[in-house]
Amino acid sequence: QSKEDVFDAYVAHGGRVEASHWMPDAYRKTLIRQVSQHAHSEIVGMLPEANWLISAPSLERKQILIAKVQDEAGHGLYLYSVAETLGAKRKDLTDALIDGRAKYSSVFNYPSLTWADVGTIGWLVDGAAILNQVTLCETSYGPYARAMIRICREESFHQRQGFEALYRMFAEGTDAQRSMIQDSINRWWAPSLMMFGPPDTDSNNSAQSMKWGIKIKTNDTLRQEFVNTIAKQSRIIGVTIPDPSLKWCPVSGNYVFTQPDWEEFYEVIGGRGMCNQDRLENIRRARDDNEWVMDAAEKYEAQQGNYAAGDPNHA
Amino acid sequence: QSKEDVFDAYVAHGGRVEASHWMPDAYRKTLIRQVSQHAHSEIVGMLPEANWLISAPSLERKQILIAKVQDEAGHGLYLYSVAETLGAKRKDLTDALIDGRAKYSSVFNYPSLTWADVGTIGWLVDGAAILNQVTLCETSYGPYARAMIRICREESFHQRQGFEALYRMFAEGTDAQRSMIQDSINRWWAPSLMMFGPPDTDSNNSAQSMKWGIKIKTNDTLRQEFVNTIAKQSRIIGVTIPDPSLKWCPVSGNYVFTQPDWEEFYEVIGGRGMCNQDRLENIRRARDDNEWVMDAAEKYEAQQGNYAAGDPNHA
Amino acid sequence: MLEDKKNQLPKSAAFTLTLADSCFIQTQRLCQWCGQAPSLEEEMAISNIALDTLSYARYLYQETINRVELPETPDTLVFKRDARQYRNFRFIELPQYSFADLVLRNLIFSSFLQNMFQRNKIADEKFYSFSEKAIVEIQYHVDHAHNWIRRLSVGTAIAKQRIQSALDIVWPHTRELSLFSEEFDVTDHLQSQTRCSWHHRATDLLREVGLALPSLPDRYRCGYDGYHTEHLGRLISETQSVYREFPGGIW
Amino acid sequence: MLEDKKNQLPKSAAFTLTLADSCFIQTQRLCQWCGQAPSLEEEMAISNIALDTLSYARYLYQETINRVELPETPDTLVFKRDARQYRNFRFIELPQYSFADLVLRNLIFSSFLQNMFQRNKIADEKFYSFSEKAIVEIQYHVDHAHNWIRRLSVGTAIAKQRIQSALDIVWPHTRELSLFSEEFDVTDHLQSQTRCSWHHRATDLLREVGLALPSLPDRYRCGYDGYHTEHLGRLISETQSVYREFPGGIW
Repeated sequence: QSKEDVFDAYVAHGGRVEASHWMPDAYRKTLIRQVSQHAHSEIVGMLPEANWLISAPSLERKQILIAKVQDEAGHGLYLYSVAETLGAKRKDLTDALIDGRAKYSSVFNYPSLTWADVGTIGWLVDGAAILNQVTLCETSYGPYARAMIRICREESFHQRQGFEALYRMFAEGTDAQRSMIQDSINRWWAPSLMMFGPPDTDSNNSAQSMKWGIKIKTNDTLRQEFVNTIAKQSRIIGVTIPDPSLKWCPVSGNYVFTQPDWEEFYEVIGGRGMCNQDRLENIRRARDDNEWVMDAAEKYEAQQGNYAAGDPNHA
Repeated sequence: QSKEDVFDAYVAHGGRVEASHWMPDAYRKTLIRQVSQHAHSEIVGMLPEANWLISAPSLERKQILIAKVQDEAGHGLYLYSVAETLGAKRKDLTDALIDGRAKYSSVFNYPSLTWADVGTIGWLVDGAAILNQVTLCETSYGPYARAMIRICREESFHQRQGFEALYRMFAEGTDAQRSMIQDSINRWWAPSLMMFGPPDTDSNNSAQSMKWGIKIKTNDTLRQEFVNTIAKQSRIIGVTIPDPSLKWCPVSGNYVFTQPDWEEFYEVIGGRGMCNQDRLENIRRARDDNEWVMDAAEKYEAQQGNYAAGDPNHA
Repeated sequence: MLEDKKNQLPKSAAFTLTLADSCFIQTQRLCQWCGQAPSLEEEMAISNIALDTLSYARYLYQETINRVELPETPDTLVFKRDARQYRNFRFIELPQYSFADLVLRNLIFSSFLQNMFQRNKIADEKFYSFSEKAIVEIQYHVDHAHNWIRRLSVGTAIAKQRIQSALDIVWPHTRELSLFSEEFDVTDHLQSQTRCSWHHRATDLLREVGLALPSLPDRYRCGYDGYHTEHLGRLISETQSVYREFPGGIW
Repeated sequence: MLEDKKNQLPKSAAFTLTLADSCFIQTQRLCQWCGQAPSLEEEMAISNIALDTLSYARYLYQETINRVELPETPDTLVFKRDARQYRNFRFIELPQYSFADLVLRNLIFSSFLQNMFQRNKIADEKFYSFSEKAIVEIQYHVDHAHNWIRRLSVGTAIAKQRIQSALDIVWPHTRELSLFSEEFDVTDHLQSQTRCSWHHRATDLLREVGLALPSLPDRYRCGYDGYHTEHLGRLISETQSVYREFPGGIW
């Protein structure tokens, strides 16, 4: 019995892998890729929301939004540290992101064009993220699973806040606000469906990842759960899901729905979406403009003799 | 009879001095200082107006404002070239401005805080400038006098536009617009009075400058003309000049008015006004951010073999 | 109000509205250079171009209104529509972080616009005298861009690198211009004069000065269909701030 | 509406309104760093501080309203006043071009604010429990600024030069804080504890790390008297853009 076989059997029986354990290279690499993509998504995901921090139309909404974006920075930080337990370096991961070598959730390459988008991102985008993340609380790699538990708790909170913001505006607001919300749902529906990845028939890596317990449910399964949940919630808010074919099928117990435009998905994933350039430009600019700051911090810590390798923030 | 005496007599009899003529060093220095201050004022004076280009509330007003600011850049350019006929270098003059060694009109160290300020600057600030400049059309240095003739024509146009903008808003606009205008006049009145410089009793250099025909009327004479004109025009618009003591004196044929706070004037001239830092920071930033552009232009011209000394724009 | 989808507008009005909005947004981006240009000569050149594009915007808004016979004015189209209703090309709304951005946007937009007016001059009698004048003016904008792109690409290594980076960002967006030409059937009118099409002239220049042209995307969501970036909203809210603060104001 | 001159407000309300507006504008300036900070750790630190200053703003707006008994809410004070009616300290509204600006503004504002709350804790019963909590929180803001000023001043020559330039710009504005303390009679309450006044602590630090303190102006037009820069107008118009676009909106 090879080490690999022992490992596979351990994982198959629900065993938790820890950083100190031996693990197959492919497992490590797959995890680093998945965890860092997840971390990048948190970081890039801050940007469409940050766009509305200054003009949030009430003090309470401003507070909620600052706290939410802060949580996302926290999730990013937490997830990068999970990747670090696997031997990755945060700087390398960030460089790969900026150079366009790393991926992140396609949904953040769509722009947030109105205030309603803040609510919609909470409701639909965080809603989709949670479905995926909840399953990952059971994932085989211990540090990742524990991160997911904490992150899910906060994400659920964000989703409820998004739902509540839309509900309130739609129920008590003006016609102009209702139009703004419907327009927002129209734009974010398809990108949200795409968040679960391509149809199972086109999804690579899935089989091995599921075997390793890095992935728990298939893309299509999760997507269907999402549609079922959102279709019901949309009626509570009062908005229309922009899919004329959407209807309840009592036989399957699911909502039937139209697939999003997968060609567009591959364009966005390939770096040619509406905001890909903008997002990376933003992160590159933040890194370059502040290089002198991080440099000074590093030199200072070195002078103080308490400099550990790596990021000055860790010192 | 010394060269100086001949020169003084020539000027005293209304003779025009040209760039090729001999002139006393002090005359040359005084002129360079005055002309470059005037040029700097045009350049810095663009900034409070540029602040409203993006949010000008009608397309026509936007067009008028772009054209006005463009005229000011043109005046600056023209005046720098007058200073160049006297042997000054534009780059040195600009460096002196950025380093805080050179002066410019104190009035541009006040902020333009509302759209009404665009009208008020045209009416009061350009109005004050013209009174000074009209006399300079007769100044002894030929290139300066000729520049002034052209500049005055454009400035009068700007002043009429400012007056017309305020008049129209005040007559046909809303109460909120009228409040905005009155607030604007309240803020710009004293700074406009200061534009003519300190009271004659405190004004240095004046006697020599008048003898040389570089200066034609005294500060107080011009200021009184300004008050007389504006007091009348203010009644046409319907605004109140913020000076409770302002009243017509039939004996002197002048309006009696309160002197502005001269201590404040000296603070502003000394670099400690509300916007001094901001204005110079803006100009410094424009220079530094575009250094690579001017550098490339210069190198390109040199490679093409058609590079003359100095500014690549001249090549 | 023109708040409806572009495809509810007659095609000829959708055509002029996209050009009008693009000219207007270009004016706004150029205005942001005021007091920030590399030299006084450039201050004047940039505001010259801005005055021209503003005048085209005013003319084209009026044309749009005439074609749909709505009780609008150019001002209400600018100040009362929200960002979602603007129809400008998307690359026009992107911030101009450096002078390299400015000259490249200017190159692309001006030479494209010149072609559009050439087409209109042929296709539409009403446009004739406007187009004739504008085509001549725009040649100055194109020359200005050409001169600077040459200087920056050849002048220094750092300038070349900056203009290449700026090109990498803006060039893929030119896909929108060919889609627009197809959709509005402009290509035919220019086929006889292909060699002077904006695209040929621009690529000739860019190659000649040694810049690498990035590839174009296959699919592109168009600004003229209402797909904008987050930058447009901020620009429009600044554009309308005074207007909105004084309801019923007379300017 | 609180649109009247500050001196028509009761003194105690003018005091809280200036602090409230300053906390609010500081929040806005901090929010502009979101996605632009030097590291993820700083993203979190800056939004922490922003959340605190926002909560002080909300409390202090409510206090202002209680003191004048007007039918306002913190939201109407923020979203319905124009920039001319804001009463914040002027240095708070200046743009933060670099991280050096951020840490210096934070040093000055946080340590000053801590002193104000210390004074209030003593002088005003109603403030006691709010102040006690805020004083502890603000210590974190002050420490954050101290740590960074030390790192930047000692770390590299270029960082030292940048922080010195930033100090040259902001320091003269601290004149406003002493004028405010005099006008609102705050100095007395702190005299017994002079050594821990914000000014002493800040100057001690700045001198210790080798920065040169620029001189203060004799006269100063104060933000709390309504003298603002052109920067505030732009910030307020962005602040209010959504609110103004949807009259009668429910958020």
